Amino acid sequence: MKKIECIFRPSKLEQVKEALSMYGINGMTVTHVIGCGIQKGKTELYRGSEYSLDLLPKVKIEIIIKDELVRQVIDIISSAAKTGQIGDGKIFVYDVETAIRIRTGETGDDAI
Amino acid sequence: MKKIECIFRPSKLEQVKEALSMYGINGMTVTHVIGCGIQKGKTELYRGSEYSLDLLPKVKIEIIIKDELVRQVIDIISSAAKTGQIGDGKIFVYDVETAIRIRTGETGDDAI
Amino acid sequence: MKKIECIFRPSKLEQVKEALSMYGINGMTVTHVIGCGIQKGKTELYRGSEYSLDLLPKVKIEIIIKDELVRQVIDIISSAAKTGQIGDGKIFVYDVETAIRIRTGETGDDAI
Amino acid sequence: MSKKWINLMRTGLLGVLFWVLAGIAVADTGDITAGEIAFAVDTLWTLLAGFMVFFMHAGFTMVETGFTRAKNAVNIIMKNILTISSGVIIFYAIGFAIAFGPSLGGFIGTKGFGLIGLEGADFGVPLTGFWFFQAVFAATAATIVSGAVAERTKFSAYLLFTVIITSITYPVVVHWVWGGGWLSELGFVDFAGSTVVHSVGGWSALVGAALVGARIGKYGTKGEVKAIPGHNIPFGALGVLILWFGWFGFNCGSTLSGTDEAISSIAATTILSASAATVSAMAITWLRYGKPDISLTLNGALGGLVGITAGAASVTLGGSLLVGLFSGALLVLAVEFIDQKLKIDDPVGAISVHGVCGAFGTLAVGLFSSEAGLFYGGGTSLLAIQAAGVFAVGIWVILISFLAFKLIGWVVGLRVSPEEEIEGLDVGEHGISAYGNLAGKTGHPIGEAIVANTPISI
Amino acid sequence: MSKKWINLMRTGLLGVLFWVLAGIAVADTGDITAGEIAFAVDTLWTLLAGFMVFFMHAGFTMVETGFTRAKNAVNIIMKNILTISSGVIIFYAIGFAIAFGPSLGGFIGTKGFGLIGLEGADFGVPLTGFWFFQAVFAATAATIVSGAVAERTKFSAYLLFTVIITSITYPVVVHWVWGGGWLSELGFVDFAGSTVVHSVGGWSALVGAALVGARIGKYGTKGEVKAIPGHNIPFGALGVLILWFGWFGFNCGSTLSGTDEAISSIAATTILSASAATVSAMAITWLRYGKPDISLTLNGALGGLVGITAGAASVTLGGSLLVGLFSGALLVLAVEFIDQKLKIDDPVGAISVHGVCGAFGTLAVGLFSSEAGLFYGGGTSLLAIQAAGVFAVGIWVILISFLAFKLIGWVVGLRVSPEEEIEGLDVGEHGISAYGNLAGKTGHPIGEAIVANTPISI
Amino acid sequence: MSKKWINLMRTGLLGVLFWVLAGIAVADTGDITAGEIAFAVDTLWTLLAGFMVFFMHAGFTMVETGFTRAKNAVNIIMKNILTISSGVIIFYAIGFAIAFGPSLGGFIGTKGFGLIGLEGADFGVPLTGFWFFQAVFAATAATIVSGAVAERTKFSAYLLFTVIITSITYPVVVHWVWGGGWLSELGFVDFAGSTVVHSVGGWSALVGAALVGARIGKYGTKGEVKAIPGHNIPFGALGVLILWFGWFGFNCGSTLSGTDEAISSIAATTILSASAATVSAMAITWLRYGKPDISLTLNGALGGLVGITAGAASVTLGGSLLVGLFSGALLVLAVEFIDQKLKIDDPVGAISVHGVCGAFGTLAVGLFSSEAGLFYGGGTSLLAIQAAGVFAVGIWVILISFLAFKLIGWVVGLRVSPEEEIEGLDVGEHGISAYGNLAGKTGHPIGEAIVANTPISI
Ligand SMILES: Nc1ncnc2c1ncn2[C@@H]1O[C@H](COP(=O)(O)OP(=O)(O)O)[C@@H](O)[C@H]1O
Ligand SMILES: Nc1ncnc2c1ncn2[C@@H]1O[C@H](COP(=O)(O)OP(=O)(O)O)[C@@H](O)[C@H]1O
Ligand SMILES: Nc1ncnc2c1ncn2[C@@H]1O[C@H](COP(=O)(O)OP(=O)(O)O)[C@@H](O)[C@H]1O
Repeated sequence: MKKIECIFRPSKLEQVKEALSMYGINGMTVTHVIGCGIQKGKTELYRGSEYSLDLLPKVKIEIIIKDELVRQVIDIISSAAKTGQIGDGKIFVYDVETAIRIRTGETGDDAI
Repeated sequence: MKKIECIFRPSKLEQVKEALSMYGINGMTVTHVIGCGIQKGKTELYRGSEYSLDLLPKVKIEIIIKDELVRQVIDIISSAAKTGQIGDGKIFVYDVETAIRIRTGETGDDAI
Repeated sequence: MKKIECIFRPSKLEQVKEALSMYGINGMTVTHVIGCGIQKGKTELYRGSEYSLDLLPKVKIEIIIKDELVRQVIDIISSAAKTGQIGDGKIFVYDVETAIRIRTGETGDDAI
Repeated sequence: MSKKWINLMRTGLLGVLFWVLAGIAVADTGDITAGEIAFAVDTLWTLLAGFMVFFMHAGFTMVETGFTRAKNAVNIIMKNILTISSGVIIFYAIGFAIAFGPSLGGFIGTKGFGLIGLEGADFGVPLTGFWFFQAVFAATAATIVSGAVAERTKFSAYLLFTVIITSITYPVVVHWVWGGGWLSELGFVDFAGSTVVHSVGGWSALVGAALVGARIGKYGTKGEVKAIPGHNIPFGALGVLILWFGWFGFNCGSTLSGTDEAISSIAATTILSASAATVSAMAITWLRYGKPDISLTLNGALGGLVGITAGAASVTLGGSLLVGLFSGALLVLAVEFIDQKLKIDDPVGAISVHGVCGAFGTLAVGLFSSEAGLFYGGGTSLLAIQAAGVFAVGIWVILISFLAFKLIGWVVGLRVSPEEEIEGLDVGEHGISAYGNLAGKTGHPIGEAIVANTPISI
Repeated sequence: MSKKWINLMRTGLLGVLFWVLAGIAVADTGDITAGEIAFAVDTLWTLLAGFMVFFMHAGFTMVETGFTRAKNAVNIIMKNILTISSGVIIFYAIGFAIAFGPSLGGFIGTKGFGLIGLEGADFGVPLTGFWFFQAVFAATAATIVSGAVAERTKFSAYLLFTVIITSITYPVVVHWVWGGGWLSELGFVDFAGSTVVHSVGGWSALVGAALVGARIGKYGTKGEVKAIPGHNIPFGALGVLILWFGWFGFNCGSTLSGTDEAISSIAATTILSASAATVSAMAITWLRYGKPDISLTLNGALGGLVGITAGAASVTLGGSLLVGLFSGALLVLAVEFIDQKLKIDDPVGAISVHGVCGAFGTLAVGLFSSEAGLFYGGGTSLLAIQAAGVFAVGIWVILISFLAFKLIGWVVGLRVSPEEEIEGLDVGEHGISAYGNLAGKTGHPIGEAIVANTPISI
Repeated sequence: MSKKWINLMRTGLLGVLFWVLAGIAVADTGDITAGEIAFAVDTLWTLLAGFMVFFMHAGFTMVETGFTRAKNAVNIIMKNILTISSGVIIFYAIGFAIAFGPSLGGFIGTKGFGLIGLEGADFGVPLTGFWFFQAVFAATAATIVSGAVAERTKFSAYLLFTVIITSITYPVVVHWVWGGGWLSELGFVDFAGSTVVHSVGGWSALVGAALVGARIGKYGTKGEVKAIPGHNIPFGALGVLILWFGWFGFNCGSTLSGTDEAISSIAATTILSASAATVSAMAITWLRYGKPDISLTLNGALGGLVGITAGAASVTLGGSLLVGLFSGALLVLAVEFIDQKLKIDDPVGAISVHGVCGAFGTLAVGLFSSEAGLFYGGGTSLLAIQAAGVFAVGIWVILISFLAFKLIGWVVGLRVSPEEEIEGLDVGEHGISAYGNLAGKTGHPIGEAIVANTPISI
């Protein structure tokens, strides 16, 4: 089992979700985050004083899936979330040791 | 060291926290998330137009613990968070390479 | 590649960010979380009834970096986030299997 | 003011008057008599005060919204909006006749449904103006209940209760006290409605909150009392200040006459009592709980306003300070008692503010009335009458409310399902959340930076 | 009131008068005549009503803020604040002359720019007071547009449009109807402005919303209609209640005379229509959508207020209930039609509330007028005149607005860039977010517990 | 109005009058004389204006809450609520006597504590009504300070300062200018209080903000100026619109007479100045900072209101536009100067709005007064008097405030601990957060969908 963690633009969430759902993936957990990277934000003025808006809103989605689906899911998300502009975001992959479905107690691949 | 990541109903947070605390586990980090899975949300109308409420509020708690406690903690959380209805959520387990306590600089099991 | 996950006081975010940026690290993802640990919160009264404020606001930052930078980044964050009081927080390190930059499709170390 | 003018108005030529008419209008108003102007001034005063009382509904809405949870905000707003709108209609169709129609033995009015058949009556101001003022009062009594039963009561059940309180419960009490009924004959004094309006609302709220039951999670299995803080204290504070503002209309307008010399002193007693109650509630919570509690301080201001309402025209300025001090203190103790001893769950403190302070304020007239109060050498006779009135109204309201809630519970049910209560009444009853970044809403494909909810502000 | 007194006032000695003067002042006011008092009462009434109408701008601001998204809140507020401020100045410099100056053939006023040269005119109240009342009305018509074009229109483009509507579009219509122009000659009845104010705003909003185009994401590629819920329903509700409160000034004040006997009944018809419309919009959404919809119920209240505005002084109480019932129902259908059939994106429902209900209300006078309405045996002649007025005003407004928006679009552009629209106009146009915990703001090194945004409330 | 009527009222029979009394009441009012009505109208006007001024406290509360951070919202609300409540009581007990009691050498009043012993005085309206109006003014001066010292000042320290400003600082200035004191003798003109109310508040705020020191994080170690944006701009905007609305009462009511012919033009100058200042502040921030800044535009509106307050009754409409334009521009520059050059941390801009624009407005009378202003050929004599008044009041206020803050600092301390400041004063001073989903609150076991804070809105 792997965890695919993707950070991308909030405006793309709906598209990503739809693309995944068409591929049969419905389980996911979404968090609102802020981030910076190459995309640097900007400086604005409030009452004449500068402040920097350098952490920009992103969404993070986490999907735990079977190992064999990883490649495909990455591709789906990549193409759905892409605009080609700086700030599109990243996908990270982690290993998951086990999973448990609270409702049934199922574990492993059955739980997801 | 392992990280136990559990996603479950916000209404169960208090119970889970209490159950863990009775078992002596006090350290945890909590995030508000939204998620979907088998539980699909619903469609509502706003000014006569449909919209879907398909990402439902959940909480995510993250607990880093020593390897030997994993089984037990999973059981505690499972039973405290369970309602038996679809949408109860999941528990995922990951490996943690190391931990550092910022205040003291302690590392490893001492840090948690 | 490693993920460095640090949970610390919101009041230290700016300092941590600056310290990292001076070291040349700009990419990070930030989440607002609440947590408890040794620091226990307190009990307050609302309309004469007690309630406990036991989950305290923290920030979590996640940085994915090359293996060789881990030690240094941990040191930077530790010293920037430290107050010496209980509640300073933790740093956890995880292994990352791979990373993809959505905009370009680059993978691995190039993606971060 | 000549008929011609009015006709011009009516055909829409407001303020026209022009070059051709230049110089005529001033002469025009010269015809008017002092008596006609006094009548006009009384009418304007009554209406302006009525507008301010109407605005109190914005205050109630904000207080009840702010003091409850975000997941029920839409529902509480809908209840408030429907209270004022349906309440006014019902008071037009039914309530007014029962309150102010020709009396049947001093107990109930019998004519004037739809304001028809009251041509002979004289209310000092035009019938429609008098009705307007009374209608916004009626809706006030009704809306008090919504806060006490908030966060768990069915929308339909609440609407039905509004029909009953504005058509029967409240109008009957009005008839007794202000409609020439038996309590007014007795000499019962309730100048602007500590009992007539506020206690009627407060006791109905008490019955409602008791019968609907506590919110899930309010009381623990071992009887522990849990705090369920409101989600937006600034809304609550704004609501209280709006209510306080509107209360000047409520009390000062109850002269129904702009030429009444008492108006100034009514304004002064009103602000002094409210101020004293705010300070005393603040001080008492500071003493008792270690820190000054904002929600009880805000409630305290309202308690002081309710407390002075009965006696606004009959107590001295010094008396109003005392009424306020006691009201504020009483409010805090009443909230504690109802919440912790009676275990009746009243999210916004409506029972204490309107019921308890209303009863106290009515009795206080018997103590502090500068003409007949006990402390001013007037003996206990007025006090006894006041107590009788408080008691009689309490019995009536509790009885009718009990029957009403039982009946409604039987017909449509009082309470939403536990699932809906946990999820929130907003989505359950109205399909929408109060704060647009709906839980997982994905109605449209465009993302947006919800800066309002960005987690870190540093 | 003697000249001496006024001079004292002017030198700042307000309320001094003291020991030395004791006893003089009352005698002083004894000199005043009934005619002078009536004039003073008319003036006060007009001003107080004007203050309430001014306050409606707080209502518009809150409704439009609450019904749109958080990322555009600063922008919509700026638009509203600048509408009232620049609108008043322009109506002083230009608009008033065009509305109320000596008429050129019943079509346009020609004198009184900067209120100069109107010395001979008589408006029943002092010129400055009359202007004040009319100026806040003018700003009302203008501000209606901001809601319909919200969340995508450039700030500069909107400001330019405000200049046009308050200097030309609106004043000309006022001239026709209230300034002695051709429609008033015809006998067209629009008591307080269902057409003059609200339809002028509503049709301008229609043209604006159509020409600016829908918000990104409002309509899918296959024409699906997406919901974009507002971000703060309590703000919307507060705004509606403030508007309702202010509307009593709007309608009752349109007598421009405090001694007009119709005022009471205007207050009564206003509240009854609004109430009926609230109930009917609530009921219809419940029937059609399965749950009572709050945003349409709130819009319904406004629809009922707009609907009764034309006929407030000429319909009976019963008539006002019917006008309200129809307005509320019509509002819901109009919102559906404009959103789903015309696919014109109006985030707050301004076109339906002000345009459609305004036209309906104006026609309703021809039906329900107790003097000349069709249902009261008055035949169709008034109805025909009303229809003519609605039509003529509609044509004029749509024409001018079309030209104005086209011109503005050509000069500065109507719409912000798609990137800015997605990111939000607040940061793009004003460099700031409405809710201080700015996205990633790191302007200062001190952290804070943003309890407002703590994710878990349990 | 006969005595009988009033007694009926007092026994609570409001609006009863019924069938039996039918026809009597109208005849009743026929007895009244024009002089009595004028007195009643003056009284009503003063009270209504006072109600509107009271409502300004809701405006102050919302502005100060919106322009500061969420973690301090409860605290700033408590300060505002306690200012109005305790301020009114203190002005009753002490302040009024000092302001309006028989003068000791033109410097201070000496009688009338608790309003006792003023029977012989005549204020043109009833004593209680006059007091009411003055009391809400006093609280206004006091509440200005709370914004400037927000987010770091101890609740107890602030309360003590409120006692001082409403019992000494402000009443003495009132005595000088409106109480027949030496400045009024000189011919100093401050119609509604640019100096008496606003500068008194503004200079106290200056001293307070300077002595309390800047918020942690406001100025960097190298003196950099950091922005600390407010947490809820819509609250701020609503507050400004409420203040603007209330200001019509503030200025127009300062005639203390409803029959004063100047009222219309006061309303007009007030709205024009505020509008011009809004536009000019908006334009200047656009020019200087590249984008129109909302918080300074909102401050600008207030600056224009403060600026016109002194001369509302003595400048022309054109003059009021100029006063507004300058006030708005000055406001922006003053905020910059105080923040960036003086490094005095004033979160809401109170010093600039009330102190600087108040002083400017007072001087502007010397320039723009249509009777004696420099620009109207009146020479410099009035201007010199105005300058003297501004100066004298400034010295007095700064002196007393300095002593007061020093004393309070010594007794209870001015500032909360740095830890509490970082965590927020809400939890520290009041044990509760403004937004109910408290940080980690786990007071009850039931979860809820905090849709208000759901992170993704898409
Ligand atoms: N090293 C990193 N660790 C964690 N998150 C990162 C890292 N680099 C970037 N991110 C996240 O990805 C987002 C987009 O990255 P950025 O470098 O700005 O653009 P791009 O992905 O197009 O190169 C950032 O806002 C941040 O949330
Ligand atoms: N594959 C997954 N990856 C990550 N999170 C998931 C996954 N599946 C479910 N979740 C999370 O668990 C929650 C509950 O899952 P769901 O399938 O609806 O019910 P159940 O756990 O009872 O089967 C979801 O809302 C989501 O947050
Ligand atoms: N075992 C744990 N797992 C996950 N998060 C933890 C754990 N222990 C502590 N934390 C996080 O670190 C924060 C600070 O920890 P705490 O024990 O209170 O202080 P300190 O780090 O100074 O020892 C907590 O609020 C929580 O968010």
